[in-house]
Amino acid sequence: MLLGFEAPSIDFHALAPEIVVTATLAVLILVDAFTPKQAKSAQSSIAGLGLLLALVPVVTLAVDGGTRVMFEGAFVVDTFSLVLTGLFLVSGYVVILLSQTYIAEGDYWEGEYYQLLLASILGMMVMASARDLITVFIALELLSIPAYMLAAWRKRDLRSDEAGIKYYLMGVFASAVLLYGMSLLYGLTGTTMLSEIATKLAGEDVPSAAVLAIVFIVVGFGFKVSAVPFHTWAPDTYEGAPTPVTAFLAVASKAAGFVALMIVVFGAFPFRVDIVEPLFWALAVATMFVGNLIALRQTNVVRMLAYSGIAQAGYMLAPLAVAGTVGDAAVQSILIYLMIYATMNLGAFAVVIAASRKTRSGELTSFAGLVRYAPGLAVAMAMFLFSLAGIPPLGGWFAKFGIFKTLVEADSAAGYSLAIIVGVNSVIALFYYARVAKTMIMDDVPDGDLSPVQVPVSLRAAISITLVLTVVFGILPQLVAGLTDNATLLSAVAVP
Amino acid sequence: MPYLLDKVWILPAIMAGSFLLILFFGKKLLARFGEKATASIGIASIAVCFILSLFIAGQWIQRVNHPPTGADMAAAEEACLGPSEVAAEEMGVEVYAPAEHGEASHGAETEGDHSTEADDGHGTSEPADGEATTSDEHGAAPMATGESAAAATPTAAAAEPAAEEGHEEVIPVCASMTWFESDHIDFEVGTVLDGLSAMMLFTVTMISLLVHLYSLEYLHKDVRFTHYYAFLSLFSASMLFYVLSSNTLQMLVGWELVGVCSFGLIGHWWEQRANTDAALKAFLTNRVGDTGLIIGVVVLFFATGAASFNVFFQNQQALSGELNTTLLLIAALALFWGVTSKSGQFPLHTWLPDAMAGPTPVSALIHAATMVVAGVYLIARMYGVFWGGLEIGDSSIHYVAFIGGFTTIIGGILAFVQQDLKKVLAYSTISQLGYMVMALGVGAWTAGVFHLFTHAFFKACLFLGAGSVSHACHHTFDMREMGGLRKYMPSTHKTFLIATIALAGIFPFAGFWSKDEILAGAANGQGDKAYTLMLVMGLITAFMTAAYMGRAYYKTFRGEYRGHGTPHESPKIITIPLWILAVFATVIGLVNFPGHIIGAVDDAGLAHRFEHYVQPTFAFPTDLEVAPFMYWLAGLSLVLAGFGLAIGIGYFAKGEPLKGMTERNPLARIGYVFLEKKYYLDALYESGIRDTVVMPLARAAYWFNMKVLDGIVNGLGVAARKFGTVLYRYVDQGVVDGAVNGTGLVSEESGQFLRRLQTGKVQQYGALLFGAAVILAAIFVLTNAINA
Amino acid sequence: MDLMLNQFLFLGAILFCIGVYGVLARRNAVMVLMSIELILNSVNINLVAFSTMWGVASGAVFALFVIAVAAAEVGVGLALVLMLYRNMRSIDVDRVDLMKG
Amino acid sequence: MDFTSGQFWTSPITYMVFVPVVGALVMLLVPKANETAHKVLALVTSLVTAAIGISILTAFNYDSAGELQGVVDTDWIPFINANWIVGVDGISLPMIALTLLIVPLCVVYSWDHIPSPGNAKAFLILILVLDTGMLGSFVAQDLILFFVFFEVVLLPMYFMIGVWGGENRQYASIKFFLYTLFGSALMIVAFISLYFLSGAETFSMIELPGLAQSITHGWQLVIFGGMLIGFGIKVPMFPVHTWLPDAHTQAPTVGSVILAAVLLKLGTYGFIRIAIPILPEAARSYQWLIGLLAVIGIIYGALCCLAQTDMKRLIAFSSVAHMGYVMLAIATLTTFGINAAIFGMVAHGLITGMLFFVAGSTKERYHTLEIKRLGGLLKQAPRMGWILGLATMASLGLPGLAGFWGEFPAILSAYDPTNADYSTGFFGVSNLVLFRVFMVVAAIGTVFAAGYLLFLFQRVAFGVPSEEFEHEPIPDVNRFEWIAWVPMLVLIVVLGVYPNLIFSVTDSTVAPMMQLAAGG
Repeated sequence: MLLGFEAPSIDFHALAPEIVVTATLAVLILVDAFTPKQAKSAQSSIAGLGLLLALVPVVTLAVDGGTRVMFEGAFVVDTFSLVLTGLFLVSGYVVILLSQTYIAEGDYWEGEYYQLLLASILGMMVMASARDLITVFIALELLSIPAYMLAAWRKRDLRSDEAGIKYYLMGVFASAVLLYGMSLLYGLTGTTMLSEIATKLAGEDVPSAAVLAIVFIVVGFGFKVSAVPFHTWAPDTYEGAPTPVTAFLAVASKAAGFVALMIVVFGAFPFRVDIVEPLFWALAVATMFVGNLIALRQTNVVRMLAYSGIAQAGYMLAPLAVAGTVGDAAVQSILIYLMIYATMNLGAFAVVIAASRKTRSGELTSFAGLVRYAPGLAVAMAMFLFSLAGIPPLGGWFAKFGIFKTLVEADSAAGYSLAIIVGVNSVIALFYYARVAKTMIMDDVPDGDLSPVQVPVSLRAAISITLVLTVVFGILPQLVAGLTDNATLLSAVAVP
Repeated sequence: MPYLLDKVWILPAIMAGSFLLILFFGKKLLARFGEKATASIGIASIAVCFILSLFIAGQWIQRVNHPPTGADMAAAEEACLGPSEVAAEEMGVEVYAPAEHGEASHGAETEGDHSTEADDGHGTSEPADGEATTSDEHGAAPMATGESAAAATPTAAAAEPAAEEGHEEVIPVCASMTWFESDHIDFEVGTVLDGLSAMMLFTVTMISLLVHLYSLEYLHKDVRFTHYYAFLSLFSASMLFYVLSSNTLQMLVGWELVGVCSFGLIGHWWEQRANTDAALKAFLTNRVGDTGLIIGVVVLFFATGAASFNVFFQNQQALSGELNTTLLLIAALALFWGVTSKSGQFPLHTWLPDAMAGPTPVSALIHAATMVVAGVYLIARMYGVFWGGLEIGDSSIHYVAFIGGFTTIIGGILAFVQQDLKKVLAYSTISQLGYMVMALGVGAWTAGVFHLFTHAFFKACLFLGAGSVSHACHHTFDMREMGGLRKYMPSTHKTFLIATIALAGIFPFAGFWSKDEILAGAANGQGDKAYTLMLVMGLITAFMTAAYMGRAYYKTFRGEYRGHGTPHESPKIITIPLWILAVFATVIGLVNFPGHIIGAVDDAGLAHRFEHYVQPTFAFPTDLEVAPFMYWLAGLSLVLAGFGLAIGIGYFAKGEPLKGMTERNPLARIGYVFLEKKYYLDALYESGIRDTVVMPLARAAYWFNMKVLDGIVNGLGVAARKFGTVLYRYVDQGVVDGAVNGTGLVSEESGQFLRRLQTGKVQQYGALLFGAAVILAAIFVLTNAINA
Repeated sequence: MDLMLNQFLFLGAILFCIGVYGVLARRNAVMVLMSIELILNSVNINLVAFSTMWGVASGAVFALFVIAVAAAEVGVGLALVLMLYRNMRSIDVDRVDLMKG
Repeated sequence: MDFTSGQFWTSPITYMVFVPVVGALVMLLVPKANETAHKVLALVTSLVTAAIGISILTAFNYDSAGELQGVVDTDWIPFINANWIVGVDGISLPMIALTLLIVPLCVVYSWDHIPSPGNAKAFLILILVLDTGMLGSFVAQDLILFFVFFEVVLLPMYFMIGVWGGENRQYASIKFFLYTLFGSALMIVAFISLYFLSGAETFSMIELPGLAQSITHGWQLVIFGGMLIGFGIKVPMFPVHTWLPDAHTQAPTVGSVILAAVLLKLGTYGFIRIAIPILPEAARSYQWLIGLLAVIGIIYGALCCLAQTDMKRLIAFSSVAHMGYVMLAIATLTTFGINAAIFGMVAHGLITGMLFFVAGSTKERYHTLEIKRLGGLLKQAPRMGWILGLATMASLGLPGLAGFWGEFPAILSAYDPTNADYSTGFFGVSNLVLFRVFMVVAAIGTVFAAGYLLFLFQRVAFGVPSEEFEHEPIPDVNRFEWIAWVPMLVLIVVLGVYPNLIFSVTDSTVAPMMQLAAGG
């Protein structure tokens, strides 16, 4: 085996999205090399176009249906991965829309920015299909390393530096812990294929080292999804990073983290729910409470959104705590949540970016009375926030509903207790979401300056897309839910 | 079939129409054509009602004389008992079906009766002395024919002895329609026309008509003339609705509606706080009583087992003896609690004197003649329930009779210490209402209702007279600013005097007859038990009534004028109603002329007409005894009344030439004789009774009334408000709300605490991450090891 | 052989602990980066040891990937430290606490 | 919604529910400055909605009011088996009619009463969105559909209170929001539990009553408990009522009216429509507790009313007491009681709505609602004074006006609850004894009601105006107020005189439903 080389059969259709994005990346680098510094505006367009183009094979693959397995099962294209690939591509596109003016006006490095963004998205796409420890690790690093740089993008701003440094240090430290866990896992099972690991870990007893490995791996990805107590980097990074990057980290990067969690939990530990479930129960509860409670005290909108994102991650962790009982239903509910969460959270960041063009600050007080001079922005923001709070008929309700449904479906103490805790936290969360809406709509403008906000077209487009989707998802949740109908991670696992 | 009796709903409808007309067009009419135009709507309506009620009364008399038989009777009975059986069957409740069984037995019974009645001519009731024989004679036939039916069905048994007493069972005329349905039970709204309601129709419409006319002058140029007439119409409509009610729910509706009219009219001059306070007090006190009524109605609804509010059905069931007696007692007492407030019984009477804050014609109509007797009417209407619940027929004292008697005394005593003429009359009304309640309590149904009837006329006359006086004396009712009005207001004086004598119960005025029947009823009691205590109370009151009325009369009309300005007689529009009422106060007592006195009249069918036409025969206690006329009692009460009147007048005449007082008035002369003969009693009364017994007692009672009872009522109000404040401030805003706000606070604070974890130092973040990982790993490794 | 494996694993664990200590305790950013390298190398030792134990190449391949990625990571890390130094004239990570709470 | 379903597009219910939103969308396109256009558009929209609604009500077959009529059942979220099931029966009909009536009246009233800080466009759009939410809740026959519509009303009301409310509006609005959201969270968990535990994986309110009986008693209790709190907050029941006084007091007039008239009914409607038919067994176990909380609410609300110095706050607390009667009636679990409860809901909606209208207009004229500063309303604006009088009388349950038919039958039904011999958790006292005590307490509650309402009327309407307002010109009821109020006043009287208008409709639905619930 070691000597004879057998070329792996490559399904180019299955790899088409990744190939398109890689090609776009190459084009970007080429174009960047040959355009003067003042004419980088084509970069964003090319990047955006590339992402949209990558959606085409995603759609054709989805229409085609079926599961495509490559590299001896290390890379799988199925409903699960397609839904997520689509999500990453669309989120990436919206992030590009958000970034366009921000980056162009900020005199930053436009060319490199989009290249790194695309690289990170590529990492995420790979993550969605990875079913093997090495692939997962590579995908993780591919999506993380560009993100460290993006976080520190405003390199003359100390806050941005701080954001980058903290993110980086915590990120690599967590990766290291994760890797250590992976190495133990490998040592115990002798394979990097998740499905094989799963089989090996099945059975009555499991060595302590395996427990350690499982915990370390969960911790490593827990960092990525900013689960408490591995969340500490998130508020600081979110606040300091350029807002479009923050949006990207809060949505796409977090989604990637969840993808990784789901892949390892369902792919590698489906028979070790005795460890995984209580672990996630504890993480989910801590994440919800800490995120929400600290968010209550925030005065900076971006920082508040960061903590809100932590809390939202807590909701998404909850189904994993009943993964053993409900199986793929947990995957589906998390996928639904991720899609709706991406929509509304990107929308919220878009409004913050738009409004900050005038206020030049993320402080809540500076948004007071927004409705007087930018009613559209204020109403849109209110809708995003209340969607995040889970108020029907805005999309967020169905996301939360899916969580509730999964938890109740488990019909276990863990499930019901989490359902109640999610309910309580929804109420706490409403408090700060509503406070932002209140400040923007019910308070007076601080300096009485009623001049309107100039919202560039790209931002308008981003807000419109996310707003429409938020409302439509709320009224017709089937549009989202239907996508996940066949999403499964368990079918690949052979019951020993 | 009588063409008007089943369409009596027209009466309240007319008045309701009148109310709406005045409400919507009154102001405009007044502006364009003057007050008379507005008032004429109300006057015309009530006049039509009055005429109709005369016709109705006539038709009822005819019906009693020629009652329907056979199928007609069965149909009428079915109409009156309502749809309860159907509902009962559906509900699965076991009830005896009165209609079916009743029909069979009635059929037999009426035939038998009819033949006997034919001999008697008009089928009149035998007076008391013939009772024994008639019942014997009549008893045999139905017992023979309908024994099995009677034995099987209590209803039939209940209906039976009615015939025994010589009364043919005359089924009231009932009409109804569905009001609403719930749980597939039809709740009906309907009218009942029998002697009782016909009598009430007559009384209400007549006094209302007179008050309408009287008010034309009394309320002349009043700021709220339209409002006043609108309320009068609404009140008349409600009162008529109430007396025609065929079920207790409907009665509850009418009961509250008259209450709200009373509220509106007491508060007629609502600029003054005192008036609105009085209005509120009236309404709230009545509401307290209403809880009893509500509970009573509810309990009865279920206690009778067939989910029906129908009064006849409930009476019938109550009399059947098959109901749970405890429930029945609770129902009766609860209903009586309602009566207590509405009809000013102790201890809920305190609102009535305050209610005098309203315009005087209103006091006459509502707070003397009609609304306040609604409670008495309720007892009379639901007599089966009270009879069965309180076991009136087999008792010598019970709550209702006692409260009636007690009220009559405390009301009477309080009347002595009033300086306000209307308040004297108000306390007198309380006292008289107590009389009526007592009468019904001792089983003297006819006597009580008859007193209600006569009282309406002379008390209305007194109130309207007082109004006339105040009209003359610059709108004061303070007797200290009156005196000597006899000279200035001859008509008012005469009518007031007649009414006073009638109220005092002097032969042959109306009050004498009705009062006497009550006393006789108490003396006779039911079965072999007499209501002795009630008799004593009644006699005391007879004396007191005369005395305080004498006092009031004297202070108002005799002596020297003590007010300012020159009083003048009121115009005809005021005096004519007074005279009409005075005439009635004089003669109306004769409608229940006891056959005893002149045996010859009896056969002509003139004796006991009131009893004959008014006392029900359907769903009514059959073993109710009607007391015979007692000469000794009549004499005694007459002596007491005369004595009282003489003392009342004589005491205040002290220092004046006694002749002057007794000049023109024959009745006063009798009092004068009494006074002259036992003049030493005056001193005794003054120093011995009045100052040492009556006045302290009265003061004490008044103090008790104002401080304790009123205090309790007011105090309860204040306490409720205080408690509400405390509850609101500390519990609602403090604890209940605080818990919520507290939770919020805790959240915020814990958020604040958790924020400290976020130090900003990346290595501490790392430590947290790794520390947590190690701890988690340790926990799971250990549990895993333990499990393994 | 088993004995040998344990020794490798022990070495890996010790390196890991030293690395963690360095990451958490050193104030100098460059030292922190180096500590992270220590951890990654402990992982590599583990992987290679296990790979040998199981007799499959995947562990070694994994280690190669880790080495490559570690290089990239350090590259980015040094760039960030350099940037920090430019703005703050210091590479003391403890002073990077502008944002907190 | 399955858009390809012909059923969906041809059903008038679809149009009734969505026309207000379409109207609101059209209004979004009209510039803010053109206020008249907005008012006309809003009025037309609400009237068109009402017209469609009336066509539904007239097409309704009253002879078989017990059946669900005009049913549409198409896919909505197949993923969770939630369907677009709508229909109208005797229980929802009065509620729909009430909504259809109140909304246009509120729009008319808003014609010259747009509260500070103005912006007719936003205000009216919110009213229309509320309209959709309310109507949708009343036609929904699927738990999830109901839930979504139930929540749709939340945001507009939040903003209505928060933007156009009184001084303390922000506290009140967030409190309203938090409470309701908490209730919804429990409610949705309960719904999902039903979905799974019934074993049928359906949210259909039509099917669940038959299916949920297989759930174990313990779980039934838990699920019902969730709904109890969820719906109880909305009712509001003691002790989760504290959001209501604040919300009512601070809300703009129209907000208060809609809140009192329709929104509170969503809670009681939930009990009648969902909690009791689906889980009758659990309902019987909770019966005594609901009854107990209801009578506590009656007395407690009344006592709190007595402590009030603000007119609007007093009326707000009176809602707690009045809804106590409704809950008491529901707690009896008899056909009688449920009928009474529905009547009580409608009556309370009309009467308290009316009271809030008058309070709003009073505030507009006097710029205060401090009871001790008011007085002599009858002198300065006699018509308004008498309208207040009528409304207070109706509110205190005067027979002949609508309020009585909510109150008295409730008391009546409490005498004879179902499951009379059940030994309750209240010291093992039997239901029968307990409810008879409740009945007496409720009857005593009517005294308190009279007490505070008459106190209010006396201080506000009677007497002479205080010095500060003596020379102020206080205009009487104006044109728009007349148009808005007359229909409500007429209905208060008409329903009071002829209650069968509602009872006949509800009875035929409630009776079989309760029979089914009793029969298991």
